[in-house]
Amino acid sequence: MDKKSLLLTGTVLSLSATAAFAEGDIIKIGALYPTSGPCQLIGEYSLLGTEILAEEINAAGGLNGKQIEVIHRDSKCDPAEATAMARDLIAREEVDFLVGGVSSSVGQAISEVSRQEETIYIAAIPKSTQMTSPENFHKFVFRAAANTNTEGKSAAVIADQLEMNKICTILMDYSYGHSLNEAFTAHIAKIRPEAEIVQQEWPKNGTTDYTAHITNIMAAGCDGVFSGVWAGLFPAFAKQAAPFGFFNQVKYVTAGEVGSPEVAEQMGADMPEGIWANSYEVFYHSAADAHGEFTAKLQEKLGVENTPSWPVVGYVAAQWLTEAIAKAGSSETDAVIAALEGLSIDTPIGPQTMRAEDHQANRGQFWGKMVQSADDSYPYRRMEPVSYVVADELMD
Amino acid sequence: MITQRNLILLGIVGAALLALPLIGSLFAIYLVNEILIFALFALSFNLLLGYGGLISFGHAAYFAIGAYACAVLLTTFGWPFFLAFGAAAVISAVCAAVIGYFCVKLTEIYFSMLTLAFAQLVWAVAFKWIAVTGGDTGFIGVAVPDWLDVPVRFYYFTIVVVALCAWIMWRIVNSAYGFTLVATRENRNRAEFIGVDVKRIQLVAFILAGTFAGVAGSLFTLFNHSVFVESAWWTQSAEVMIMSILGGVGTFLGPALGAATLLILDRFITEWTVYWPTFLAIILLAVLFFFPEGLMGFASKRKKKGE
Amino acid sequence: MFDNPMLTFIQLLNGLSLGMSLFVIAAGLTLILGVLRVLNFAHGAFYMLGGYVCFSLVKLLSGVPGGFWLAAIGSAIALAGMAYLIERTMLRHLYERDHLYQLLFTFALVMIIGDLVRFTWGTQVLSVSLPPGFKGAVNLGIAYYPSYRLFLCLMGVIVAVGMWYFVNRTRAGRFVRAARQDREMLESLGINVGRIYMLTFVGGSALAGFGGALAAPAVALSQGMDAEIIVQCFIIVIIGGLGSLGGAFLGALILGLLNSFGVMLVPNFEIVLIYLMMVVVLMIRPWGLLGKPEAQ
Amino acid sequence: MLKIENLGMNFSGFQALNGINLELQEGEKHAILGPNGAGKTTFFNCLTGQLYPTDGVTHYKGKKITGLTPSRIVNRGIARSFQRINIYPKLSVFENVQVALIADKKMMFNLFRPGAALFRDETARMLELVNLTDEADETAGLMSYGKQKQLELAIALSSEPDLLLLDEPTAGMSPQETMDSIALIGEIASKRKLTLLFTEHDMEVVFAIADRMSVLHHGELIATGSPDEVRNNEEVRRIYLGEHADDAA
Amino acid sequence: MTLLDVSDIHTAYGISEVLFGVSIRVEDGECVGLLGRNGVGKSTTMRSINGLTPPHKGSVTWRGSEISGQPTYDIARLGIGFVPEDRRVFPELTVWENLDIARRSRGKADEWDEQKVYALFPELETFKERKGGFLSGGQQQMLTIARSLMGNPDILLLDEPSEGLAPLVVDKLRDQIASLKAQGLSIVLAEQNLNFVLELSDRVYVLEKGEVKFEGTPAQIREDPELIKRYLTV
Repeated sequence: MDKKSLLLTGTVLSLSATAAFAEGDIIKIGALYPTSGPCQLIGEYSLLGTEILAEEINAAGGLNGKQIEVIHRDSKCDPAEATAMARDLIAREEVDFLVGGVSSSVGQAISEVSRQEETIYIAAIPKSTQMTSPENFHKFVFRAAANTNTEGKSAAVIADQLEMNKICTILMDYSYGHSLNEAFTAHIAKIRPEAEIVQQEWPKNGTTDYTAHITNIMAAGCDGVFSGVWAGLFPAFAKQAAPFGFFNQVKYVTAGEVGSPEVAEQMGADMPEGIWANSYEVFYHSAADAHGEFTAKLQEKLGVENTPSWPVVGYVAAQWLTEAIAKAGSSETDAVIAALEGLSIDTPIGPQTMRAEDHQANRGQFWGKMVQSADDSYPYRRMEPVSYVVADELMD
Repeated sequence: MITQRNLILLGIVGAALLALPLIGSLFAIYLVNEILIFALFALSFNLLLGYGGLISFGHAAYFAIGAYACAVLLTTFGWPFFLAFGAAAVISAVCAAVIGYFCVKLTEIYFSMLTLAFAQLVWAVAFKWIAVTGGDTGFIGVAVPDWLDVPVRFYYFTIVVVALCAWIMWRIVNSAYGFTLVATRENRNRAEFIGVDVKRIQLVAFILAGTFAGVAGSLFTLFNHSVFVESAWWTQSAEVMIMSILGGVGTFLGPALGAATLLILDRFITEWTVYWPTFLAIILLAVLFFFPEGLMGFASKRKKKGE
Repeated sequence: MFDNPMLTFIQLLNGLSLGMSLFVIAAGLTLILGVLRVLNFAHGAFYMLGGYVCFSLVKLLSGVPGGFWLAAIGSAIALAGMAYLIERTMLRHLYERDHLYQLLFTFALVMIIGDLVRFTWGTQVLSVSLPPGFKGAVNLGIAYYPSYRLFLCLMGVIVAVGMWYFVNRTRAGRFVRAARQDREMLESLGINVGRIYMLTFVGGSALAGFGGALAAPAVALSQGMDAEIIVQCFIIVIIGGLGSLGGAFLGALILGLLNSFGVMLVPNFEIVLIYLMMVVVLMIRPWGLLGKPEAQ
Repeated sequence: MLKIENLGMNFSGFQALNGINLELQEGEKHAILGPNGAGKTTFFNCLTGQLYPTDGVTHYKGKKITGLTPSRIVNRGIARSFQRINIYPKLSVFENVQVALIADKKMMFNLFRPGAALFRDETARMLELVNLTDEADETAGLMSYGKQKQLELAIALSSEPDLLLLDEPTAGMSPQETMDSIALIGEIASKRKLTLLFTEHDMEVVFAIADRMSVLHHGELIATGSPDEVRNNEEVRRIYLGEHADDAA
Repeated sequence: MTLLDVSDIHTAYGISEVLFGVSIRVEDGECVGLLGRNGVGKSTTMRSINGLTPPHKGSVTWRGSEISGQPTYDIARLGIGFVPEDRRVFPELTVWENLDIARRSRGKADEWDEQKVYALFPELETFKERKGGFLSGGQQQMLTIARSLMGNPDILLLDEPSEGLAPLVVDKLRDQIASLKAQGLSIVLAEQNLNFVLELSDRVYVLEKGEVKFEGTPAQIREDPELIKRYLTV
């Protein structure tokens, strides 16, 4: 898994594409993923997914007879930087479309540029509902990611299944956490009226010490915890909580892709047994069909058995674009928007539809209980069983 | 000092800026526009650092205050454009006056640390006051008036505002006040003994710097149609300091050159390596060890040698 | 809120252990600041590097008894070595220069070390497991408390006492104190102050590395952990008093306790609280709680 | 004009000044004598607001000035020079004086009047007064010691004081420079009707300028009076003048 | 061989030149006085010798080998002790600690230690646990001299030791310096206090504006009131 060569491949790919085709024969997609800064890892893998898609299409003769070129800029996980880079892609590279974004603020920032520049933007990862809320929504922005609404409600569904009655929440004190909270509390009240939220903890941005929150939760006497301490933060949280006997005392349901295989692999024995977590993708889900093919390709590309979850996110985000362009038979912005609205596609993780009214894909997530795998080739915790929580019923 | 040669140079740069849209590159317009905004920010910072000898670690606060004030007045309250734009500068000035009142009581590192503390406080307020600022997702969709919402127009608007501000700052640093400010930097003690109230002189510098930073912040808001809380974080203050030192704090326009250099580097280095911080660091080290007076100082020295 | 004594007690321990682990790092920062007068923005980067080096050493030493402890010491040594190189090749040429240039230099270090970490260890969040024997909790009579956190408390106290002893009771410590007061005079007595500066920088950086290694099992290793810690360390050093070891100890305790009781009592304002405290301390006692005003 | 009552300064246990009482009449030229370390500079610093005395009050023209900041005290009409050169070393000689005039004329908060154009004539006249006309464009810090001292005097005079405090005005000067300097100070003082309070080592200078003098020893004023009175004071002879004057001169 | 030979040194602080070709020489066991007013370059001469402000031109040789340009601590280790003006004890260190950090053996037969230093300056022993900053001026002066002695120097550069001291204290100090000289220590004594210098020195240099204006014996100076008036005028 050599990241340098990974990035290099991307560059070479775009270079060769540029060389071989004249300007008019190329569809340019601007990719904005952080390849430095705090969310670099997610960005790198997502970019890889986008590039795999472009490679596939180009190898198969292109799209509407044109080659695809993916031009990447580092958004650095910083909204002002993302704004500048999005503009840079549009003004200098003359890209026709934008994909990418990780954090909600970066998503918002790119969405704002796409509105000004009238360029389609597919948000790959940003989840906060604010981006597609009525006051911010515009016709050029589409979201491939599951939003906090779906994610929070899915968690409520799991909490209901686990019969959690006295619930504590621990959610990060910024928009992602607040949006999750709204969705979760509303939905749990609806589906499980007897449940009660007894304590809410809001760790602040940038904190690395959660013990004060852990202590508060344990003193509150809840039987279940809903958490938004996402994958990048979870290892620290888990290591601090485990010695308190935290995970033995409460049932723990967490959003934020804590269930993704790379997190489990990296944490090894530090991944608590029996928590419920989600992920966009788990390679062990199935070996059949498109999913199996994609996993195999990724295994080959990265030279690892256990493939990460993020490439598929970048792949699918770009897939919306390419399929819409194919359907529209054109890369004209209005035509592609029309094609995207209501579009259904088959992704490596199953069929999905882009809702016309709010440009939100009905993206669900994999949820499961993290347990020690019996499989010797994968000596980490994994979801057993894996269930795909479909989004349709949970979407507003 | 204005020499004829500098005037000619300035004229050429000015003409080039005005003529830039003729080449028809939207990219160039965006890039130069952003450079102009940060040049103004860096120039305002240099009022403190270069002329007043005051090392502020929290100059981003006033940039952010101006940015938020402009966004909120324009969008949430729907004020007329020029009123909102002007009021944003006034609000930055008032905040700088209040914060500066406490900061100038301290000297040297304590001054720096108090400016940092206040700036972080501003950040924390912006982060938590979601109803007004939008918190971490930022203030999105600023109501930029239609007549201004065209890249080329906004570009010219920026040129006018930045040129005007720069001209005012130039007048200020060469004014009686500017002379006195330099005197307090050179020898605070002596300045007191010619009857100068050093703290008040420094407070005025703080307010002026804060005001122009606020104008830069407002422009940035209009440019992006959005404000982000990162603008108030201490790294933004560090960045403007790096710009100034890179360009040279000993000259009036040095920091502007530093801003241009940093932004151009940012756009082009990030394209071919993910290790851009190292390249930036190497450039900083080169300035540090080989051209301590910054790029501008380096350039003017070369010129002198050549003559 | 104090109606639950056990909760209060555990929050107290939380605050203490957080404060003590911060102290180990801040102590190095304040030592360097006091002697070299260099505000080292890269101290947080050294801390981060210490954590990552510890991660690699733990992997390398897996199976060796006491592997983690060797790794922690190894991190301190590695950071000391790096600090030595930095000081000898670059930093020492900057002592006579304006503070601004020293600041710029440490900014540059922050960037380079960040890239070094990224290049060497990649970008995934890395995790060092709690060392054997410290995975559980200890029964304190009224409550169980994680043993590693207790160990951090102890370690903070050991470092504090050790440094106090070194600075106040050893000849080398006397040199350090003298160098802080009058560099020229010490030179004139035949003491190579440049070497004392170097050793102080090396020692302070080793503490940062050690602090990073100790923190590794308690937090996760990630890019950006340097920026978080450096702001906290600055706050500690400022409220305690620049260059004051006792001040750093007090400052670290205050920050730790403010964190845990802030979360408990005023959860909504906790983020504002530490900056507010920094402002208040600087306005009332700019030289810090235990610092001394600089002579005129 | 200046009335000092029971002035005392204690530096954490060290009594630098103790119970100093002194009155200056308008136009008086008063010398403060005393060996190095007797507290002369501390005395000046207490008068000009740089130090806040731990005891006592000072009235200037009937108004209390103790506790005011240096800049306020200067504005009341008290200027001083320093023993160690205290100028703006990187500015030109001309600018050094110009800034002082800007401050004196209360133009320091004027943001738009170009500083370089202000008070050019006054500055030139001031430089002429201290014989620095030829050096106007030199960088102040690069001039000789004596010239820097002259500049120091020009800066102090620029605030148009009524009372001028000079801390060792001729220290380090050559005899010729010293004589010139004395002549200059005397001339300026009488032309501008200055009241003068100065410290000095050089007895010749003291006797050339002073109408009255005081001797400071270990932070206490042990004698005040006309030069002859002080010269003949037993205690003074013993501890100060005697030691040097008898043996050396 | 000449112990210390300063030859035609030029020294500047930054851009302002202070010494314009000063030459002085000290033989083994000699006490040499430097006289002159404030600011004529006495202190700078000393700082040039011990490397704190190295000369940019000229040479300083110690027992025949060039030392200018060497770091201060190396020069100090050669046996050149420096007692600066304003005393500069380490205020936060106790008397004992002040002495301890200066302790350096130079392999001599009869070396200084704390006891010997206390014997010379009995007051210091009384206050050995007191912080340097809390001593009186005279005590601080003794401490700085004592501190230099702990390094077992061959020469002492004494800068204005009598400054600001009470006459009685000055007398005592004079005796103590005389006794050091009697023990064979070479001394360079910079002073404004004429008598103090003339009584102790074997030879005297008079400095004026960064140049040596006169070199001779104390007797020559005493007999030349014109010289005194011109350069010293106390």
